[in-house]
Amino acid sequence: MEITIFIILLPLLSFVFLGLAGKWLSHRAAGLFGTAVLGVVTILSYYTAYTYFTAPRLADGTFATLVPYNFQWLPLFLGAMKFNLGVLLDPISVMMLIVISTVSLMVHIYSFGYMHGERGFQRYYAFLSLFTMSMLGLVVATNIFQMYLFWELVGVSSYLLIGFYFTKAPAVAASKKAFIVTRFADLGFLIGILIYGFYVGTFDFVGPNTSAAVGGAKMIPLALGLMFIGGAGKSAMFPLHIWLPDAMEGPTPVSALIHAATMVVAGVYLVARMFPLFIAFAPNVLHIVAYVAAFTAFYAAAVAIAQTDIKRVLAFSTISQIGFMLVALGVCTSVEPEAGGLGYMAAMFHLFTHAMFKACLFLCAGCIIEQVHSNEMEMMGGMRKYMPITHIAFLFSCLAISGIPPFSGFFSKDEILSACFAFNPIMGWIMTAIAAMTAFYMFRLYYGIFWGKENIEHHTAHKPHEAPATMTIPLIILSVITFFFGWTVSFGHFISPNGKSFDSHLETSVAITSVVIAVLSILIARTMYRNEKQVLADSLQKRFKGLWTAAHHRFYIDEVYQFVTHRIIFGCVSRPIAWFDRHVVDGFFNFLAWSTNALSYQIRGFQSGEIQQYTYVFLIGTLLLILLLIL
Amino acid sequence: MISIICYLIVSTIMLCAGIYGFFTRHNLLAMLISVELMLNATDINFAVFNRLLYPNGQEGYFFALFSIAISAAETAIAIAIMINIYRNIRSIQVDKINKMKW
Amino acid sequence: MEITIQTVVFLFLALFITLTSVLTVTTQRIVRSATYLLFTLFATAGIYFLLGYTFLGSVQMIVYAGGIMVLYVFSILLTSGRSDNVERIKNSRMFAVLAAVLGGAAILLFIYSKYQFLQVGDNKVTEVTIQSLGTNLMSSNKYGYLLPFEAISVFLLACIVGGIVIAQKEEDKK
Amino acid sequence: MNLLSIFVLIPLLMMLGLWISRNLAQVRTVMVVGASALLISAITLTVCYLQARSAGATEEMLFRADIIWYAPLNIAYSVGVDGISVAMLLLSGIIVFTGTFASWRLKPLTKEYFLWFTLLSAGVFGFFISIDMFTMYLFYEVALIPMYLLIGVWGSGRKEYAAMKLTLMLMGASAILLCGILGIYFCSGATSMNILNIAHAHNIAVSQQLIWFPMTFVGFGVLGALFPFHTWSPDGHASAPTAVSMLHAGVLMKLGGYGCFRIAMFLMPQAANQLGWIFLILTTISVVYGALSACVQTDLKYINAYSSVSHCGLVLFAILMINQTATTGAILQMLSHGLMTALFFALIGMIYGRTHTRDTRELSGLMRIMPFLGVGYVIAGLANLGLPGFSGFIAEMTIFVGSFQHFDTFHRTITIIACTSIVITAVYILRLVGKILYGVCTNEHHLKLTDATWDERVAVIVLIVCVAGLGMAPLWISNMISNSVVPIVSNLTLMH
Repeated sequence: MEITIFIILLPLLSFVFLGLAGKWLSHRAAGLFGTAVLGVVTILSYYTAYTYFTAPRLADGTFATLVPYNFQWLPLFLGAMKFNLGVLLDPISVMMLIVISTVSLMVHIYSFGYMHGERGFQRYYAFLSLFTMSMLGLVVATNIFQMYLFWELVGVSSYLLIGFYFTKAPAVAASKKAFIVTRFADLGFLIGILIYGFYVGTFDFVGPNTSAAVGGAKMIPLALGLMFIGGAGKSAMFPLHIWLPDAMEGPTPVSALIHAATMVVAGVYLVARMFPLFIAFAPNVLHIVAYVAAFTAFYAAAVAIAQTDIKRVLAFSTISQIGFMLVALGVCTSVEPEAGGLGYMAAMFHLFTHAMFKACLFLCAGCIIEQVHSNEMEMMGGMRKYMPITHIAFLFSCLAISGIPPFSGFFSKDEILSACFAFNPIMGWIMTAIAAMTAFYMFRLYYGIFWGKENIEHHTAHKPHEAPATMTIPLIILSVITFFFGWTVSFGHFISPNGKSFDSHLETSVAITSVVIAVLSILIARTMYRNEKQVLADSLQKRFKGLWTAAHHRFYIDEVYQFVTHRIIFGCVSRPIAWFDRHVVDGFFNFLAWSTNALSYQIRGFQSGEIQQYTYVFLIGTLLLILLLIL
Repeated sequence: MISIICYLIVSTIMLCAGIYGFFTRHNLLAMLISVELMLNATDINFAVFNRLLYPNGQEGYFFALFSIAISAAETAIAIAIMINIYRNIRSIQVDKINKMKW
Repeated sequence: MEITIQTVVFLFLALFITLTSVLTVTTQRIVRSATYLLFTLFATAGIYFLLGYTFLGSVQMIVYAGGIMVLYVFSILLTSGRSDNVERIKNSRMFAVLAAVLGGAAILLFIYSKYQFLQVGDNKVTEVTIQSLGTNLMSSNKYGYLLPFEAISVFLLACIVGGIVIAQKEEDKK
Repeated sequence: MNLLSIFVLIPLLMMLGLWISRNLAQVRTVMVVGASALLISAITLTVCYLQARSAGATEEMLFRADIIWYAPLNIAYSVGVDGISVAMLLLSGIIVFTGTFASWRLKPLTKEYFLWFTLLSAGVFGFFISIDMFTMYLFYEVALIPMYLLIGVWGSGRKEYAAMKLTLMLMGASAILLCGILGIYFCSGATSMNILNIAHAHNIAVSQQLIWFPMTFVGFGVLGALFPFHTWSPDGHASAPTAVSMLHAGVLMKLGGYGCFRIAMFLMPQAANQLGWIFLILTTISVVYGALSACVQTDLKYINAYSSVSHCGLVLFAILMINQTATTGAILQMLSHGLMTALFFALIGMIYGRTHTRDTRELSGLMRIMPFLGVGYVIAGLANLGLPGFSGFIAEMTIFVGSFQHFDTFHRTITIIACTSIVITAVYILRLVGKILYGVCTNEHHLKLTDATWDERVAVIVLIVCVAGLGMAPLWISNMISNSVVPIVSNLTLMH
């Protein structure tokens, strides 16, 4: 397994090479280099996964946790507390390797066509490599600090990629927002790490039964809660979600890579990584995670319904789906998959399937946007005629996300719903309702783009056509995975909360309910949006105008943030402090200088430079002295 | 015989007049004149002390002589400086010579 | 105290010195000031003569009255600006100075009155011969003044050079 | 010939060379040769030091030399280095080297400028090698005075005011410092000015320590931009010419932290333990306050100056935590901040040299016009906000982890408060980068500007390599520093 180090080193190498030498490389060479390196990484990941999962299990039925590399990077001189870098392989990290490398490879290939001829092509590939590297480093982290390190790198690479079109003001603003919001959340993560390190005495992931963990049991819930804030930032949980919809300003493949499939699941991965501690010491925190996630899922779904920008719809759908995963993790009550621990596996499963179909959706969106040169749904409509492959791929992914069998999303979502019902029927029903909303807005999107009212005028001016092969091949591959993965792979065999293999099975009642509701939603969406004239939709939009406007403006959360940052932080804190500094602190020293000066000015009369005055004083002095002597 | 006190009173008056002039005048030349008065007063004292107290010695005599020589030299230099100043600022009033101050 | 011619002359000289020296410093015009100074210097020479120091008196007249006064007069002519002639003295300043001066005079007079002067010389005017003067000035024995004499010579030379350098017209800077 | 005296000798030789050089080419040659020699000596010293340590040298200070130069007061030219000084010398070597290139095209009076610049560096190097308090103080003053002329003559903006303010405040501080040093000298029995001797004798009464510790700490702290004595920093840095800002923020401000640690804390451990909390509060204010102030500044150099206040505050903050990890972090932060801020000031100077404005409201879209400088600026910014892979990250993390190990809740609470600065830093850095580099250039005069020249590239690349190198492979330097921190910190903790 020593070879796994190259999974991280190769993209780093690619980043450094493309970053430094990119200027002298042609677009084609840079693209091919980046893609080739990532191809190797993907092969290595698959190889790693293959060898890892085919290796014999340990005696207790779990897969061995391998640490092929772990070296001290930054000494902290605190005994067991070290800042190590290394590679840790366990089922979830191996699974993440596959997800990340697959999606990233698809994006690399796709970008070759999508970014064709763009200025800064080499830079783009360099950043993609950096991003892939940081994400891979994050998942194989051997300790929480390494995770934080790569976590920050993920943040910065997203900053760089979102701000790729740095001459466009919205892109700059979006990149800034993404970085600052996640950075703010990372503060929670960092404090969580500090507390964790202090009370547990190490930064390693410790098992719940170790003495270190038990020693710090009192503070672990706090630490985990703070860490979850960091996770919530990256995973765009309410109210830290605001950066994600704006992040769509980056190139579309980047959205697919970062904001759909991989980066946003970092929070999910974090919770999954700390899952044993959550269950053992902080089940309440875990449930809070679930409530937050459920609310976010609902909120995002509601907003998604009212968006007209297709990438925004997808962005909110991502937030919603991440909410699903975190709900699944949050409703767990035990590490036994049969007794309340199903959610863990469900979350990972959904993470996997969601990565595939959401990447596919974004890449499709990219194809469409490139053809119509707009993100707005009203510029589209009737696209099925022009872009058949994209159409099918998009449809597959929509069906998957809506939870229609036999697409992969059905299986993972079903597991999540089962887990929710097992936890609490109310939670189950809520999530089912959100799933229905998902189906509705996805098909609203689907019909809006591919059917509905065609923007003939625009399409005759710029006749759309199918994207080139470099762009469609990734779509096909991802669709195929989406179609087959759910019923060919038994996910529970590989990933389960306690590490042992178990057979997941469909809960018939839940499955049927959810499918029926999803189909109903799709039908509603079909009647509303399929035709040229969308009477029902328009009238509904009119009737609930206030609600619609609020949802369209994302319930004004951004404005609240704007207010808080600009008015309160800058206006009421920073500016007064700057004023205070200039006028009070500095003023004090200036006052000192001034008063010294003024005093000198006053007493400089003694040093008038008038010889007569001096002699006069001298004379008086002499006279006084003489008087003193003679008296 | 004229008492030494009488001479001393005369020189004292001269000295005080010199001091008074030195303090009150603004004209450099006038100040210099006052200085001459003071010097003269001391010269008288030298001569008088020599003559009336130590008639056998000649120290006072010589010092008066030297003093005259020195005051001549001093005057020459001072006047040279004043002329120079006058050339530069067209005035020899002390309160106007403040270019180099502060 | 019998009134000899000596006494009369002294009184006259004393009054004259008092008058002229006070006038020297109180008159407003610089030329008058210089003139009164000249009188004072003459009177001082008179005192020297009275004391029998004729050589000193003549030096005083030649160097002071003859040499220095000419310098003064010329420099007055050279430097008299329009506003320079008349000076106004602030009253407060004048009183302060007056107080100091009178105080000083009082102290001096007080000291004179206290001190027991051992006046040994008689009133006979004994001539100090030029020869003895010259010998003493040039000798280096106990009462010789060769060193001060040479020092004064060098000093005077330095003053001459310095005076020239200072008063020299600045060359036009190119 | 002692290895360390080279560091003072080279600048002096450089000054001699500058003095006799006749034209610009000669001046530049002297500077490049001298600065390279300094850098090479610093690297050689580091290697020698590490070798000597690995060969088992256990003294606190290596390469010792003592020459008494004023026996009645026991003043000696005593030199010696431990890991901390070696790190600082390396930093100074790098900054002087890059500073030379950053002021390559400075006009007018280039020769005089470099003369003062070299004198300044002589002072800095001398400070870091001395272990005699008086010699240290002497070099400190030598480093301080050229600042006045460098800013006053070659500066920009309100340069006279800034130069005056900076010099006066620092001189004021050094007066207090002198009192402190004399206090230490006399209270320790007036037998030696040597830091090690005083520390080993350890005979300053606690009541005396309580008087002299604040004086010494404040005296050095002013140079380390301790709140509320930091106000010289924004004005001074803003007005100083590029290389002077670099050297000042990069190295001279480190003198403060170094001195606080080496003299104030080392020699007066009880007072440091007793009074530490007061200064901890002040430094915490520095950290957060500096960062918040930087958010609303509009002058590039002011932003960076306030950011320096924040980062240097972190140095003092960590020193006061009195444990090995935090203190190592503090030294790392000094190194890291020195390099980063030098990079920042170099870039700002280069941008200012082209656009003739530092007002962020007038700059935009520079990335397209000067890509090299733009990328350098982004890297500097990212390093400044503590991105992994750059030196800021390791320093800050070591500090935070170390500080959080304190068993006192007060210390842990303020650590958390100090942590917030990293978010605020991100805010102002990103705002700045977004404002001046990204977007479209709106000023048509700026469109014609050129990218960096070769000499500027040298300076920027060397600094970036150092920042990244330190950030990627911190192990060796961290160990070197940490081993030298141990005796001092153990001295401090024993006295608790």
